[in-house]
Amino acid sequence: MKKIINNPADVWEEMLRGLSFTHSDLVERLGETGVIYRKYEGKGKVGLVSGGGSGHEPSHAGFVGKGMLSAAVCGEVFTSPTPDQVFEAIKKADQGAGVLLIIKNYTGDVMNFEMAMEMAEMEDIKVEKVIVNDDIAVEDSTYTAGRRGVAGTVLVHKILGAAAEAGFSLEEIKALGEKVIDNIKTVGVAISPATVPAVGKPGFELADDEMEYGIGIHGEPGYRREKIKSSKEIAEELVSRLKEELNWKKGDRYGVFVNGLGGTPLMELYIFMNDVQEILSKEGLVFDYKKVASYMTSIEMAGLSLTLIKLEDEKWVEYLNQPVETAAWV
Amino acid sequence: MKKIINNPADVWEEMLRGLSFTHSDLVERLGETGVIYRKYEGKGKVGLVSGGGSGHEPSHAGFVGKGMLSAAVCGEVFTSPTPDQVFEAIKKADQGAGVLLIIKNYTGDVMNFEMAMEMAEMEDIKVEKVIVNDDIAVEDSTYTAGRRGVAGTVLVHKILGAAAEAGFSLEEIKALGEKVIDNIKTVGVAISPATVPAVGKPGFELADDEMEYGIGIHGEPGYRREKIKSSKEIAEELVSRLKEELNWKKGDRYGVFVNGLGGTPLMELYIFMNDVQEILSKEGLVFDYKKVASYMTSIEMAGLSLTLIKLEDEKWVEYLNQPVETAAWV
Amino acid sequence: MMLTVENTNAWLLSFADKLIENKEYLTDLDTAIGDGDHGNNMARGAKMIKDKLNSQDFSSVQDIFKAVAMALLSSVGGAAGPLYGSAFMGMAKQVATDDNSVDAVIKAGLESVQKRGKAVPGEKTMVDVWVPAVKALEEGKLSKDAIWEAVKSTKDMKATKGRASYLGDRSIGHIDPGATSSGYFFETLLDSNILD
Amino acid sequence: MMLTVENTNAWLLSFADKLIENKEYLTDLDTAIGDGDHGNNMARGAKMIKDKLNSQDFSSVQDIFKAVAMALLSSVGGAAGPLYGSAFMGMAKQVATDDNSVDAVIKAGLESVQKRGKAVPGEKTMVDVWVPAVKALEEGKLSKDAIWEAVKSTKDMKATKGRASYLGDRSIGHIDPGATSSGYFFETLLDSNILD
Ligand SMILES: Nc1ncnc2c1ncn2[C@@H]1O[C@H](COP(=O)(O)OP(=O)(O)O)[C@@H](O)[C@H]1O
Ligand SMILES: Nc1ncnc2c1ncn2[C@@H]1O[C@H](COP(=O)(O)OP(=O)(O)O)[C@@H](O)[C@H]1O
Ligand SMILES: [Mg+2]
Ligand SMILES: [Mg+2]
Ligand SMILES: [Mg+2]
Ligand SMILES: [Mg+2]
Repeated sequence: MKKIINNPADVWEEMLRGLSFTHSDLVERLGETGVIYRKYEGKGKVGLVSGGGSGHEPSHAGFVGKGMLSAAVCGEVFTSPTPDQVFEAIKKADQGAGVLLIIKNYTGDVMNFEMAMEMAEMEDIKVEKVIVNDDIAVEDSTYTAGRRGVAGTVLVHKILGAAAEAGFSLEEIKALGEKVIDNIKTVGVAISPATVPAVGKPGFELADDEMEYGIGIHGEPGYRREKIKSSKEIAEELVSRLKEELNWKKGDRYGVFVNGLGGTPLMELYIFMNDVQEILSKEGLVFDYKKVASYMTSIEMAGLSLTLIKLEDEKWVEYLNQPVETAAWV
Repeated sequence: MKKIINNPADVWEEMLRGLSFTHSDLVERLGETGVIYRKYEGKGKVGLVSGGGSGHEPSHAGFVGKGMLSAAVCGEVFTSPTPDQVFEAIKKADQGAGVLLIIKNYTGDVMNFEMAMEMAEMEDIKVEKVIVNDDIAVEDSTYTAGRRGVAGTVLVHKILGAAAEAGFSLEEIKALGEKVIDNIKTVGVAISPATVPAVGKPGFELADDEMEYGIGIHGEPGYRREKIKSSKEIAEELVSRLKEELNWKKGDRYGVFVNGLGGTPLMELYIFMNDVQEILSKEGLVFDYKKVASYMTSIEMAGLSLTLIKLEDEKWVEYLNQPVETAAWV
Repeated sequence: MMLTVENTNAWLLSFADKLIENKEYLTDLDTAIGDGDHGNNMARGAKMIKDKLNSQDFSSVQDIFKAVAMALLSSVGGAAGPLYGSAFMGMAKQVATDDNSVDAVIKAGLESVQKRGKAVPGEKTMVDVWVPAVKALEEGKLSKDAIWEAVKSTKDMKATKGRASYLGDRSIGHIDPGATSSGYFFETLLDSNILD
Repeated sequence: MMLTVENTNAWLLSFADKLIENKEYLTDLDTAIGDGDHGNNMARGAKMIKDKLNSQDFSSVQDIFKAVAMALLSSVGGAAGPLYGSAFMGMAKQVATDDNSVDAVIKAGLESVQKRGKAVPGEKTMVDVWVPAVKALEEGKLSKDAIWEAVKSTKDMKATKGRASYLGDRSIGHIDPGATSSGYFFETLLDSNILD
């Protein structure tokens, strides 16, 4: 394990300190917890709380601020945060109009956030949730924990963040969230693994010439491992998977988001975006929104994911483009 | 070499296509060149042109836009762009008030940009230059090509970009640039190398437990290679080097910028920032500006650099904080 | 078969020690079919259990269970945190009722686990240890062999709950980490002589 | 010792071929003490030279030199681009004067390289090949041995100009890439029989 860290056991604490020091103009850390909340929350608006294990930086704390999240709960690396901390975040986020939890679909996240909801309800805070499950690499069946929440989550933060800022009610935001989530699909590929500092060795292994399609952002297994392919071939594979899900037709309006997994340089992400754009242009899709960024990472994993959002409503484009004040969203 | 690319010879072209597709709301690519320019340049303001070899993304094209650069010239990977392309960028950037070139101090960059200046002068365009040489890893003597320009360059873009937007004259911006550059010092460390796609093998080699202090952003050698140290120890080394240069005293106002080299996740950058902040707080410095981002990368190199800027003028803080419309600056 | 402040305390302290001792083994199991954090998660929880139990005198078994539940809930995270947390919550409630025998209490823990996690036997989770263990308890024949056989039985199962379910058939052939940490729960219960 | 459209054309085409053939070697040399792009830079320039020379008929040596200068300036980049570009610019100017002997023309090229790059002999650059080569030309005794000896002489030098200067003493022991590509420049000049 080659990392610029101190004691692996201190990664979470030191990262939170560095993060809250760096972004002290925008956010604050709640005591010794993993809760990062907006310094200036809009009065009377619905609060948005998200979070999950750490190791996906800038998700989720990098998206806390005006126009996006009210608070993020940062668990230990790759470990869902605990209910008491989620509950603290809910209390911070609540401005009287209620709080929506944006949960990535992992057993642990769902259970911890749900327990926090129960705690909040006992204190008469209105709380609702949406569960993001954009990762089509996983079969959506009763034989799995369901599809995972991955990079598409950030688009949910962005769209719902703009809606919350615009004064939507809790019910409206939840309904919007569910509709948006239905229209977001993601699939990824990894060419090298990540190492959880406290574990000290990579979460999986890939030979020098291997890659894996459909990998999860905690290194969960994907759907196929093969010899590394060209960017164009990878783009064709991922697009064809997404097409099976989204069944687009010519002229459909889409947003495209190429997300880096942490160790992949922008150079590769742009090259991949170019291939995706060529393929999708041939399909006759119209691009109303485009994004290349490493927003939902897996520590230093090399690889990327491709997210498509079907822009059912042109308002969504407006929400995606709305300026925000956060540490990470550009 | 494990990368998500197609033919290595096409990296430059495909990256530029992906980049200009992705950011078509902000910038445009000039024909088949490596020139990326602002779609909406402010009339009558001084133009700012920077650039250099590619492989440092988001530098420099990611900083083109309102409040920062007028145009960036992207050379082949790690290769200065050619004078004719720099000249094209100058012509695009010129709005009648002249153009300032922000050049990183490398023999090739300086010569190519200077030849472009000569071309522009022949066409009666007012052009001036500043040369950024913030990398203190190199001895500043007649026995070297002088200190290299590295991550501090982005702060120069930001400050001068705000000044240009505020209507400064060419002479004023050049003078400000020189003053700012005098107050910016950077030093870096690498824990793993980058591979230029067309070369196919790493630019240098580091053992599994080795790191190198003072590495350049093209893999140029640093000043010391040793067994990998903790983040805290690395921070102590880099800060002590910077202190020799900056000779600060208690109460001095500083900006701190921790820059990732491409393959290093935010997790490590924040941990490192926490260590830097602890050391510098003990030194009694006041932090008026803080930034953690991978802005001046070296393809997928793992490592980071630490930039300190002595904030001689409180205006500079204002300029650093001024909102901009670019692909990469947050 | 009586839970007392003393024996409960001793039991849970040795459960915590077992978790800390076997941190790396649990990590390895979770690396194979999960995300590699179960060892650290449970060790963090175990440290918290020890801190709480060692720093305070408890006047009832219920208070111990409550304290342990809160310790786990507020420190473990992941899937295991809410599941073990819920188990101890359920046990805390049950132990305050008339039916406070060990088997009734543990059974209440299992019910809470299942209510929270919705898993049934055969899905390759901790439930595959709890269900046969509760049954053996009720029949008065809980043994180490029985416990570890239940743990090992998860090896041939295909996971359909939790993170390991993403592996589908590839989850077969690996022992479940949560089942293993539950093995320590029951093993230390046996060792604590509570059942004698 | 006369430059004609024909022999100049042939010379520079074979210079370009040599650069393309030795792309990897130049890359390796530049990886050792630079940033590894000299091979690709010069090969890109060489392709451009070939494209220009093959697609057009030139009526004067000056036009050839100008075309090659522009080809290199607009395609090579790095340090080598402006240096070789300036060299050919200087040569183009000189060849149109009365003193258009090969040695005077090449000497003008060297002067432009030094004006642009400010390097003097001993700094481990292409200048360390050009200076002795020009001298040998003037004395009528340029030979392959002399050229490659000059190239090799850069091995023991410490770089004080260009990217290799960052290495300080560690640059010693490696042949300079730009000196090597300049070696091809002079070698193909010899082979072209221009000097006969
Ligand atoms: N729905 C569930 N019901 C019961 N146990 C479960 C369930 N989901 C997961 N588990 C248990 O949790 C264990 C994983 O715990 P842990 O690694 O701490 O959480 P995570 O999977 O979030 O990383 C699994 O080995 C399994 O025994
Ligand atoms: N100031 C200079 N004068 C003459 N030649 C130089 C100078 N600086 C560099 N060179 C030559 O340029 C060569 C490197 O060229 P190249 O690799 O294409 O450029 P870069 O160093 O920008 O990557 C060196 O080997 C050296 O011979
Ligand atoms: Mg986990
Ligand atoms: Mg170069
Ligand atoms: Mg786990
Ligand atoms: Mg070079």
